[in-house]
Amino acid sequence: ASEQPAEEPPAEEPQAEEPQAEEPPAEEEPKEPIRIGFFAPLTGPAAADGLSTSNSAELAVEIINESGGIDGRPVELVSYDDGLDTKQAVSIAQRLTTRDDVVAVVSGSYSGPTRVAAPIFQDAGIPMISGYAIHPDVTDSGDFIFSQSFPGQVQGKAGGVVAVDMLDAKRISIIAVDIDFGKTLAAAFKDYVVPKGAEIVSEDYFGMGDSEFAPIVTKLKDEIKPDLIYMANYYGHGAEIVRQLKSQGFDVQVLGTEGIDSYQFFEIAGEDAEGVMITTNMNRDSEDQATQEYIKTYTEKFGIVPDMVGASVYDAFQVLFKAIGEVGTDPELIRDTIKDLKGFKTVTGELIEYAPTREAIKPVQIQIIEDGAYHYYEEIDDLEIITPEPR
Amino acid sequence: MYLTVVSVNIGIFILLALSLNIITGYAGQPALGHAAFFGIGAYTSAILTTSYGMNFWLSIPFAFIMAGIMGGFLGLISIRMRDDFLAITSIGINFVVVAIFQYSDFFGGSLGISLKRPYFFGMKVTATGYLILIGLMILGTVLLILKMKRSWFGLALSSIRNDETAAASFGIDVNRYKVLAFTLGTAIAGMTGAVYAHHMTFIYSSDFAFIVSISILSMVVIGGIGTIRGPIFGAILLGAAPELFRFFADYRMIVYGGLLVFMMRFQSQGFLGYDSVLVRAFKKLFPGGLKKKEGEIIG
Amino acid sequence: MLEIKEVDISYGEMSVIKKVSLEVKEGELVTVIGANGAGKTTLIKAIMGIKDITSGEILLDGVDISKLPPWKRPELGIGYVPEGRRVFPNLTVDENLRMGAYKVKDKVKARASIEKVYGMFPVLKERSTQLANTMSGGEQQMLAIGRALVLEPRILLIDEISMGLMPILVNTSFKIIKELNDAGITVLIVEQNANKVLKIAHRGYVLETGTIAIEDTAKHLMENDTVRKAYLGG
Amino acid sequence: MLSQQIVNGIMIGSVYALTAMGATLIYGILRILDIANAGAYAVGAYAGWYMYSVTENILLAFVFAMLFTGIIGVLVQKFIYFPIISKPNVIAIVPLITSVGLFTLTGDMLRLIFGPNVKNMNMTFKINAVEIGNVRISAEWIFIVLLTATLFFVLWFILNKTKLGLAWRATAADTEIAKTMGVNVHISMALSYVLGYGFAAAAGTMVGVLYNSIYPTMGDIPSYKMLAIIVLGGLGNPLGTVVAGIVIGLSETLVSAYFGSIMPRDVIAFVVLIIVLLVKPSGLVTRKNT
Amino acid sequence: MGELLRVEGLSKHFGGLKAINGLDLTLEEGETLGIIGPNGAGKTTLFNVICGVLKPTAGKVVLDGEEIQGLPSYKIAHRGVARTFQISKPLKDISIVDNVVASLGIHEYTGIRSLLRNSHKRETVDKALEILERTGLLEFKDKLAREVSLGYLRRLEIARALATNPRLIMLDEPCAGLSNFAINEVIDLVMQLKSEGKSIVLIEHNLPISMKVSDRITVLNYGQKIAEGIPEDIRNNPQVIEAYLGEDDDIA
Ligand SMILES: Nc1ncnc2c1ncn2[C@@H]1O[C@H](COP(=O)(O)OP(=O)(O)OP(=O)(O)O)[C@@H](O)[C@H]1O
Ligand SMILES: Nc1ncnc2c1ncn2[C@@H]1O[C@H](COP(=O)(O)OP(=O)(O)OP(=O)(O)O)[C@@H](O)[C@H]1O
Ligand SMILES: [Mg+2]
Ligand SMILES: [Mg+2]
Repeated sequence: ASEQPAEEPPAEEPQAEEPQAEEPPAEEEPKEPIRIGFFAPLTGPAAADGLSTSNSAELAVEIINESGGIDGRPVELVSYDDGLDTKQAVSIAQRLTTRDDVVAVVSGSYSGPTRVAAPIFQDAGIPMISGYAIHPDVTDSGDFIFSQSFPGQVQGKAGGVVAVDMLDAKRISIIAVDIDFGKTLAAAFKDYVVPKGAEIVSEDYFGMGDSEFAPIVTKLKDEIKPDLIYMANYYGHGAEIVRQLKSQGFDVQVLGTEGIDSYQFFEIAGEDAEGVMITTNMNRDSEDQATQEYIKTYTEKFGIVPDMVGASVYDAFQVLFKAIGEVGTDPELIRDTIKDLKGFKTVTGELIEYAPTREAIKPVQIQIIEDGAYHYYEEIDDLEIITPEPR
Repeated sequence: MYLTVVSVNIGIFILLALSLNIITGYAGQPALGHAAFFGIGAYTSAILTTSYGMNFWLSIPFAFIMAGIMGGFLGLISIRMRDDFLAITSIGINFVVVAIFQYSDFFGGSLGISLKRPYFFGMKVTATGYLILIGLMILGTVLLILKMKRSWFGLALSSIRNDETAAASFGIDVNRYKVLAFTLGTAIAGMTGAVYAHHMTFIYSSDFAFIVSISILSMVVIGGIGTIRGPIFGAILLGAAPELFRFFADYRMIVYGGLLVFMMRFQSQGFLGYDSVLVRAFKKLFPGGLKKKEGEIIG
Repeated sequence: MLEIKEVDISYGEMSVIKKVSLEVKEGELVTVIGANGAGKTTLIKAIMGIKDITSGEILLDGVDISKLPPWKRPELGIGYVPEGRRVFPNLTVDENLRMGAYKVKDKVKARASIEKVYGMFPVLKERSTQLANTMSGGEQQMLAIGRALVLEPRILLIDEISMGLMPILVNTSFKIIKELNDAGITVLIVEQNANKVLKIAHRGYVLETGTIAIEDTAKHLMENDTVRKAYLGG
Repeated sequence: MLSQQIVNGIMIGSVYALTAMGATLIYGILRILDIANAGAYAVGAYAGWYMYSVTENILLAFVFAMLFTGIIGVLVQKFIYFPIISKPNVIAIVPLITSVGLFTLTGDMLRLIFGPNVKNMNMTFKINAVEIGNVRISAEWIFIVLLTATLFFVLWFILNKTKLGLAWRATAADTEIAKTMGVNVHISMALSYVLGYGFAAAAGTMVGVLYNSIYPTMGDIPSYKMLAIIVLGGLGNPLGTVVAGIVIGLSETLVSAYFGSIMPRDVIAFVVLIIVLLVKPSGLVTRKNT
Repeated sequence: MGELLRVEGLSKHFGGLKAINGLDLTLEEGETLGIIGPNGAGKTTLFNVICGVLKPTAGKVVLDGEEIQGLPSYKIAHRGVARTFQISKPLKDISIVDNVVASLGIHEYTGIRSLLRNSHKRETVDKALEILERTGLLEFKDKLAREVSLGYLRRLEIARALATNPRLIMLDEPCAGLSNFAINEVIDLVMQLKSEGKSIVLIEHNLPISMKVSDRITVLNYGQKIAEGIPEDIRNNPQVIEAYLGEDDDIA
């Protein structure tokens, strides 16, 4: 779907057609566009997530332009593929800061590329919002760098709340992917549940490309016998784990994370996905109109259901639009505005504010899979839990 | 700035390609895990500067030595194994090294290591600074290889590449020279790694994965194995490819893969290899222009 | 039967065979002798189709075969003993021989031919499961000869039969060639051992730096002064 | 648990052996370490998926996948590999780089055509899992083991018992002389690619069914793991490949079951490889010679 | 003149095959020893064992009073033993002259230090050219080894052996594949080496050559010595005739 070449200017017609209330009639020259940078892994192993995020980016820009742009100025997306390669991310960041004249940037990429790009934006004084990168060092690069998702530590803790406080699990097994995402979540989860008296009876880590979980599942079933499995991994892994559980006939509650918040999880796991719970940021059953609208337009436009990474990136754009709309294109003002943003409605729930570490504070959604879809189970908005600890 | 950063990236690849060429081009040893040594250098320097507070500049020789020592071990293995066995074993070593980086907390584990920009006489080293540094390293490496080609060392490597039994029959300690070639090549990669780590300010195990080794090898072969100009050209071409091919947007990996296939199909000597179309044309245009200097070994 | 007409062959820009014409009649035993580097091997390779010719014709039974792919040639009954043995190194002796019989459709017949070769060179039979590259130089040469014979060719191209063979076997192999020829097989043989080969050949050509210098009957060649001096060691 | 884990290991091992069979064949014949075989594996999986989604017939899906990919194999060898390896003095790395290029190309082509997201077959075997004592073997797994055994046998038979196999080995040893013995190298190599890529396609489809997911980068891990397997097996030896696949499958399973996460799963294959090769530099199974 | 090389109870087995089987041999300094014997008698294997390419199954190789069996072949080369290969092993992708230069460097390969020393000094190249001249290769000096014909590769073997300036030269069928004219050149060359006092071991199936240059001839069969003596005696030895020469030289 992202056949669009990187720098193709956005469609200009909507502007002309839309009746523009506050603007003087259309005789005026089209205003200089506001350029916003974006990068994501459109090729390589993370291409599926890259596609989700770039779809969202496109959609966000399209919608804002349809509604007349910001302050009458159209928004132009300057989008790059980083191929999930840090070296490319560095060049892209340089390009965005020195050539493309962008006022702000959204990262739709993983931690590695986002982390190496961050200091470059910081040095150039251009705000960057990372959609869903989990690495704690990303926002450490400086005050221009924000993260739109709650940090891994918060989500891990929230998982702990679900496991021990809601589901009353006593013997818990952890299966996590061995990258920053899985490791951070597993650690935070452990930190929360162990003091509460639950026992971590096993921990298994595996590589990104792994798809074979029979040995682990056999071990859990025959020997460990946990009463809950916490999975900090992605949809491919998660789906295979639940399929294995089913095929070996092991009936146990599974708690996942935003990593399996993707329609692809059902595609693979099918009926075996039923009953799995996840912590994530988007509430599919939300009554919020913007959320439902986003889900609907996204699905219509791209023929697939949006997922968590896409939603996060969409929100990052909303935050930027809001800030630019308020203070214009001065990067420092944008930064200050974002920093002070409070109670902002996004498609992933209310953004309460940014923590001093510039990571978003927002409620954690607990969703459960029923009838082949994610549904509302609970929401954690206890500030104690959802506020990242200072580092 | 953008160009500078792209040039630094390319420069890093040039060093990697030149150093791999010592092992694969001159000594004829198929080494498919060069990125591991690049990584060993990068991690050595990163650990020294972050955990032990060492000065960046001082960490470079350490990275050089550390990677060289580890490369020497691979050299020792190469004595026992030939050809494809060695090739795949070196891939294996690449995986093992990356796994160690990823699995041990000492190396930052799955969070990688974040680094600070180094200083040069009180000034933060900028991209331009790195470019100059890399440029000097390339210059040094090229001079070293030039020297090597005209030396007995180079002749020994060529002999080994051609026929080990014959080489031994006129007094070459094949094992020793293989280990030396591995040590030298990997040490240069290690030194490059030190610079890379600080230039990126963040390293993570997968930066040194097998796929990187393959890209380096492709650069050497596409440019023209066993020459100096070849790896340099290959590194420039393939190193710049991600940027050059941005134009192709979604098709760029296809263009990249296609380029590899096309080049190998029609110029398997490499673009600037000894018998490539370009070089032959050049020789025709300027007879004597590219004349082999006495003592330049590779044919 | 085999006729080479005005053939040119080159490596890159260096021409090594220049307008060479030669002929081998049905049932004849013809030899090409010449100094090292004269182009003998190149010529044989061209007849076998593994070296391209730049111009000229190679006729077998009056048909130009120079464009024919090499693997069609054994079908036409051409057997080949390559220079420097070129046995398949990591195939066993028996497998090498079976490769020689690749174009023999009839399995029983192929086996019989192989047994015949084993009869000629008993050491091959003893070593039938040894890998070819671990055989001694002379043993490999026997294998190379045997491999060409199992095809039961109509015409045999031989690039140095005696290389590395012990005297008794040099004699044997020339004897075999002679017998085959007597039995009607046409032979074109390149050989350094001019003394011996001229004794069994009908006619001979002397190749000098890519051109035919002399062409005559074997008998005349043996008496020819230049030939005697340069090739017969006397 | 041990017996179940051993069964798990053997099952996974057969998937590995199955995946590496095509590459083994190609290496055995052409001495090419054909990373692109993992591309054929992915292409085959997509071809199988496509056929299955159209016809709902798994047998047809397999046949189509093997044929389609086999034909691609022939084209690839005819227009790319063959011209390359017939040039004089090409170094062994050249075909390797070519195959890397091809692999990149196919992976991204699949992404462009089918998108980066997973596809699934949603195919359930109608047969129930077999339970022997407390060991449970699902129907898919039994099918995989049978498929691996069949392909192994076919390959073994061709290589050792037919003229074609002999010609393949001779061509690998000395192409030029093989030609003069009457081997039509075009045909024999085309056949090797039909089989080599066809096998890969069968493996890809089977794995697609097994894990119910097909995606453009599914060949990434097989691309190098199969290299480890064919080398461990002694290079180009089908029996070696089966043994090596099972050794690796078992090692991975047992390490993961009894030692937990001491190292990434993919590395286990290489650790086993390095240890075995240091002890026995010619691989697990070597051809007997006197 | 003392004893240069002694082989004592030497055996080399390949599985069940006894390629060399309890062989004793001696070579005096300055002597030329011819070795003949049927195909597969173990001649090349003997060379390979002496030169360290193969490790013996049993027995000793004594050079200059020191046991050298089992030493790696480069060390044996350093002790002044040079050999040619029956099946040529040229350095294919470098030029003929560089093939010889490489061999001239026998004492220069000292590890990393050799990186600093130029391999193509005037003297070295001149020396190489001189050797090429002696072996009739001069006109091919700039060709790559893979581009010259088989006969010249055979000569290159000799040239390379000479370049190491050995005390003991072991030639494995140096004349195989050579034209008559070239054979005479090789004979002259060997005679010259003899007169320079070099010790030579020569494997050669072409008996007249062997007889002409050898001081003594040893006959091997099945890895054992079956006869030894001056050339005339060997030629008339019935065992040699039966196993090796054949009754009748006339085939026409
Ligand atoms: N691959 C090659 N590339 C370039 N030149 C070659 C090649 N092979 C042979 N030549 C040249 O072609 C000429 C003829 O070689 P050829 O091998 O046909 O000679 P020959 O008569 O068989 O010699 P010999 O008796 O030594 O085997 C030689 O001068 C040789 O240098
Ligand atoms: N690696 C090996 N494995 C098994 N057998 C071997 C090996 N090397 C040599 N042989 C056998 O040992 C015997 C002696 O071989 P060698 O090469 O020494 O013979 P040779 O006397 O040089 O014969 P030729 O005159 O034919 O060169 C031969 O029968 C050969 O087949
Ligand atoms: Mg010849
Ligand atoms: Mg011999």
